[in-house]
Amino acid sequence: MKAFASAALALLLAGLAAVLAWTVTRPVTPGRDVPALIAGALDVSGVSHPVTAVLLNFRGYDTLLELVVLLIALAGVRCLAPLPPPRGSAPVGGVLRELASLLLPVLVLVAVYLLWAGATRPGGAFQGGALLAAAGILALLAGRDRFLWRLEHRLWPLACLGVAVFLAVAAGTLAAGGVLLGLPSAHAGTLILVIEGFALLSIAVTLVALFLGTGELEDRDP
Amino acid sequence: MTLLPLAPDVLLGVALLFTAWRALYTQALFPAVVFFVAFGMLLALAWMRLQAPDVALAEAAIGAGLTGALLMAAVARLRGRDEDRP
Amino acid sequence: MSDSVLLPLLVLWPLAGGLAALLAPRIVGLVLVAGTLGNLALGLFLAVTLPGGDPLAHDVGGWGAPLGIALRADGLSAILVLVTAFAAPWLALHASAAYAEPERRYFAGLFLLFLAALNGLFLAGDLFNLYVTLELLGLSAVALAALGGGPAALAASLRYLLATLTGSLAYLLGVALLYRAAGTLDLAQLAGQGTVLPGGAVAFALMVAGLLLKAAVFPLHFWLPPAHANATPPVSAALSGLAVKAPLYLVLRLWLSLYDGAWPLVAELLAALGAAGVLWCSLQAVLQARAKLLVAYSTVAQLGYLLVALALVPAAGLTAYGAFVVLLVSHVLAKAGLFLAVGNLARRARHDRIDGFERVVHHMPLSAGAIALAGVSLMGLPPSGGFSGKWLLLQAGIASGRWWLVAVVLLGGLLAAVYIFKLIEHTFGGSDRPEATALPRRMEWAALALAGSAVGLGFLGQPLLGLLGGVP
Amino acid sequence: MTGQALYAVLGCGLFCLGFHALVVAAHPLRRLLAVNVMGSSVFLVLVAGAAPGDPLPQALVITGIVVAVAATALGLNLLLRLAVPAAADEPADGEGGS
Repeated sequence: MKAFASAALALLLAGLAAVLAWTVTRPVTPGRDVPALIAGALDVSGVSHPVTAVLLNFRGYDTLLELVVLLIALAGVRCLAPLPPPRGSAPVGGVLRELASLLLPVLVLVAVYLLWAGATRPGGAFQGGALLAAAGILALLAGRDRFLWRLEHRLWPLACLGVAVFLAVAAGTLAAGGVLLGLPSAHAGTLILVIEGFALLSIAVTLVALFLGTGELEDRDP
Repeated sequence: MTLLPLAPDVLLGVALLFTAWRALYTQALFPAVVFFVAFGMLLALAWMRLQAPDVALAEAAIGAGLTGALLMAAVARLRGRDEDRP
Repeated sequence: MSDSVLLPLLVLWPLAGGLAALLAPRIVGLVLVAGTLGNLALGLFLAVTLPGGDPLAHDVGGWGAPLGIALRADGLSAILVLVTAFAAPWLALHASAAYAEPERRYFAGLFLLFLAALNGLFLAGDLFNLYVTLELLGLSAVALAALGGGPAALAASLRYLLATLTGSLAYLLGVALLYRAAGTLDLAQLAGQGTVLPGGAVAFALMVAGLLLKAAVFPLHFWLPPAHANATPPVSAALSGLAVKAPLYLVLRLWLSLYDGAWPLVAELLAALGAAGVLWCSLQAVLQARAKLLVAYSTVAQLGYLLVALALVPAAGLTAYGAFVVLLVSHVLAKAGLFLAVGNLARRARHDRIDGFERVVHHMPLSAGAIALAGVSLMGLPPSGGFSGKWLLLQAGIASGRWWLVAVVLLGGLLAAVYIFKLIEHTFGGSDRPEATALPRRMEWAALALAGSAVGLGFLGQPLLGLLGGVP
Repeated sequence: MTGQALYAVLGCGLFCLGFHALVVAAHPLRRLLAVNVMGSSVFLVLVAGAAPGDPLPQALVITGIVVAVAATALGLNLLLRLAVPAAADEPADGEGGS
């Protein structure tokens, strides 16, 4: 019976895969040239890199909600496992400590570079934020307690900052022009950089805290 | 559509399928997570092939990197416990 | 400033509230009051603004489709926003007494973000934006379900998380196929296109399957009873009352606007699933020994009626559409009230075994009354909203020649009567038990207000249908 | 078949593979891996299915990747709290929560 069920499941999924594969290889005529439309609107979007223009301007509303998803995950994790007061983290070998000290500034620099690059070429707040988070995790592993303590005591202000600034811009545009996130093209570039800068910080802090939510449990290991 | 030379893509596709299969069906959890991270890194390569460098960066940093770190930390904590019981 | 500003405000306001609750735990009570009452004011404003004119639309960013995202509101969205906004303050009132710190802070933050997700979903006019709001809704619901619970709640939340993520991904795969074929994600630009586009049918199957899983429609309901029954009462009420309605709303929206209610087979299939769900899960509810599980199974059964009503819309038009809406609104109110009331009983008794609720009516008359009132609506007795909804549903069934529906509605009502009387028999009857802890009265009033509104809705059917307007 | 179509087809296969693992796997961590593979496969279909170099689906996928990591973090925390009773130090509450 069990063998029959698993064979039936495998057959069913193979059939599904075939139908899907057939669907994604069918010729289509969308009738709308989205890349061209994006290229056409790029001049007034405030940035010259199309993906950043979509993420922060054309579909900035999605990005605002996505930052909120991160906050929800953080709240969900924190209401399960509150961080204990910082103690001496697990000591890591001297080599890693040295390596971390070397890598830390490099990672921070690359993160900031990615943020700045996002306006004109591949990069942006999310990738930069992830790198900054990696730097933060490295600092933790290398036993930088002061860093952990600072993070813990300012966690919610830091984690919410990105959404708060984004919300403020959203409310501002709504009040000024009656259009949610209708960024005036003259200031769009600056506004996007401001939004991204704060988002980068909050993303990094949130990701580190999400990591700690699981990693912190290790400290309680007998 | 641009015609890409197919050979590297076929190779990458096979590697992606293999790593995904190992990540999902290896008995022990730790190697499964390692295969998953490898899957993410290969996927970043696939994004490059698809002319999506932004996604490649995000995949490498978040999809493979951070998710991998989260998974590793979790597996380290789970170690020594019954593999098949939550 | 145009009326369409209301639409973004309905998302921004609860969003800001959620942020404030997380940032300033000291004023969490104030934030909950301001957040939910402000949301109610905006919802009421939307309802009174809408009927005179056309549906409202707001072009986010001013780009227009397919570059930008549109927010839209018609009668259906307005009603859903309004009933959510009406239920929320009562849930917040109950929660203000139900939780201590630090749970209260996290409840307030997550609950307000949950409201923002619901409003965002009901107002979204873009397929991918709908995906983001679905994820916001799903993750906030999972986090809420785990809040302050024991291992059973955590295990149920984890299952809930996996189910909701899988559902979202199936939906997103469907969206990917539609974008590939049409080059747009905008619902208005895609209107009526689903049946024409290559791959449209496959996309439909994926999106609907994913959403039915998220809505816990029979037989994809496996994750719902443990998640809803093990959560804390205000959360159970929010999840059972509000969260599962959103994906069903989306099924209706996509099917009617993108696919013109196409393919008779789809209607037959949805109606059959709905009918089977009503019968099977009502029976399961009857068999439960734990009150919260009983109420959770009742939710899956009641979702079955919604699915039947939804399935009949192409055939029976406005009658079925009205039945869907009246049944949905009355279930939101009745189920939220019932979960709060049963939660009160369980909190006082320190367990939720039904046979342990003897003579509760003497100590908690308001909660017992709430159970009775919610029961009236769930059984479909006049003059409740549940009765109006089932009456419309029967008319729709007969108009479209589905006489079997009469049997399903009668049998479902009968089974509902059995499980409701099972609850009532123990709360109103039996021998007296020693006094236990007293409960803050506002927890009881919140339950009674919601359950009472479900009955009162029976008198408001006409204005509700007036606000609904025509079938989209 | 073009290279892009190859990745779209690969996405379809990975989706079904991930779904299979999700159904048959016993350990919740494996199920989280399965959901992540399914997510990546949907992203592949989004980008590889659309016009070459279309920035719009690329932006959508970046959004999706962030959502996925948030969900994974939440899932792992739930899982650890269940698997590591010593860490789940609050006692099971009697309030219907057992």
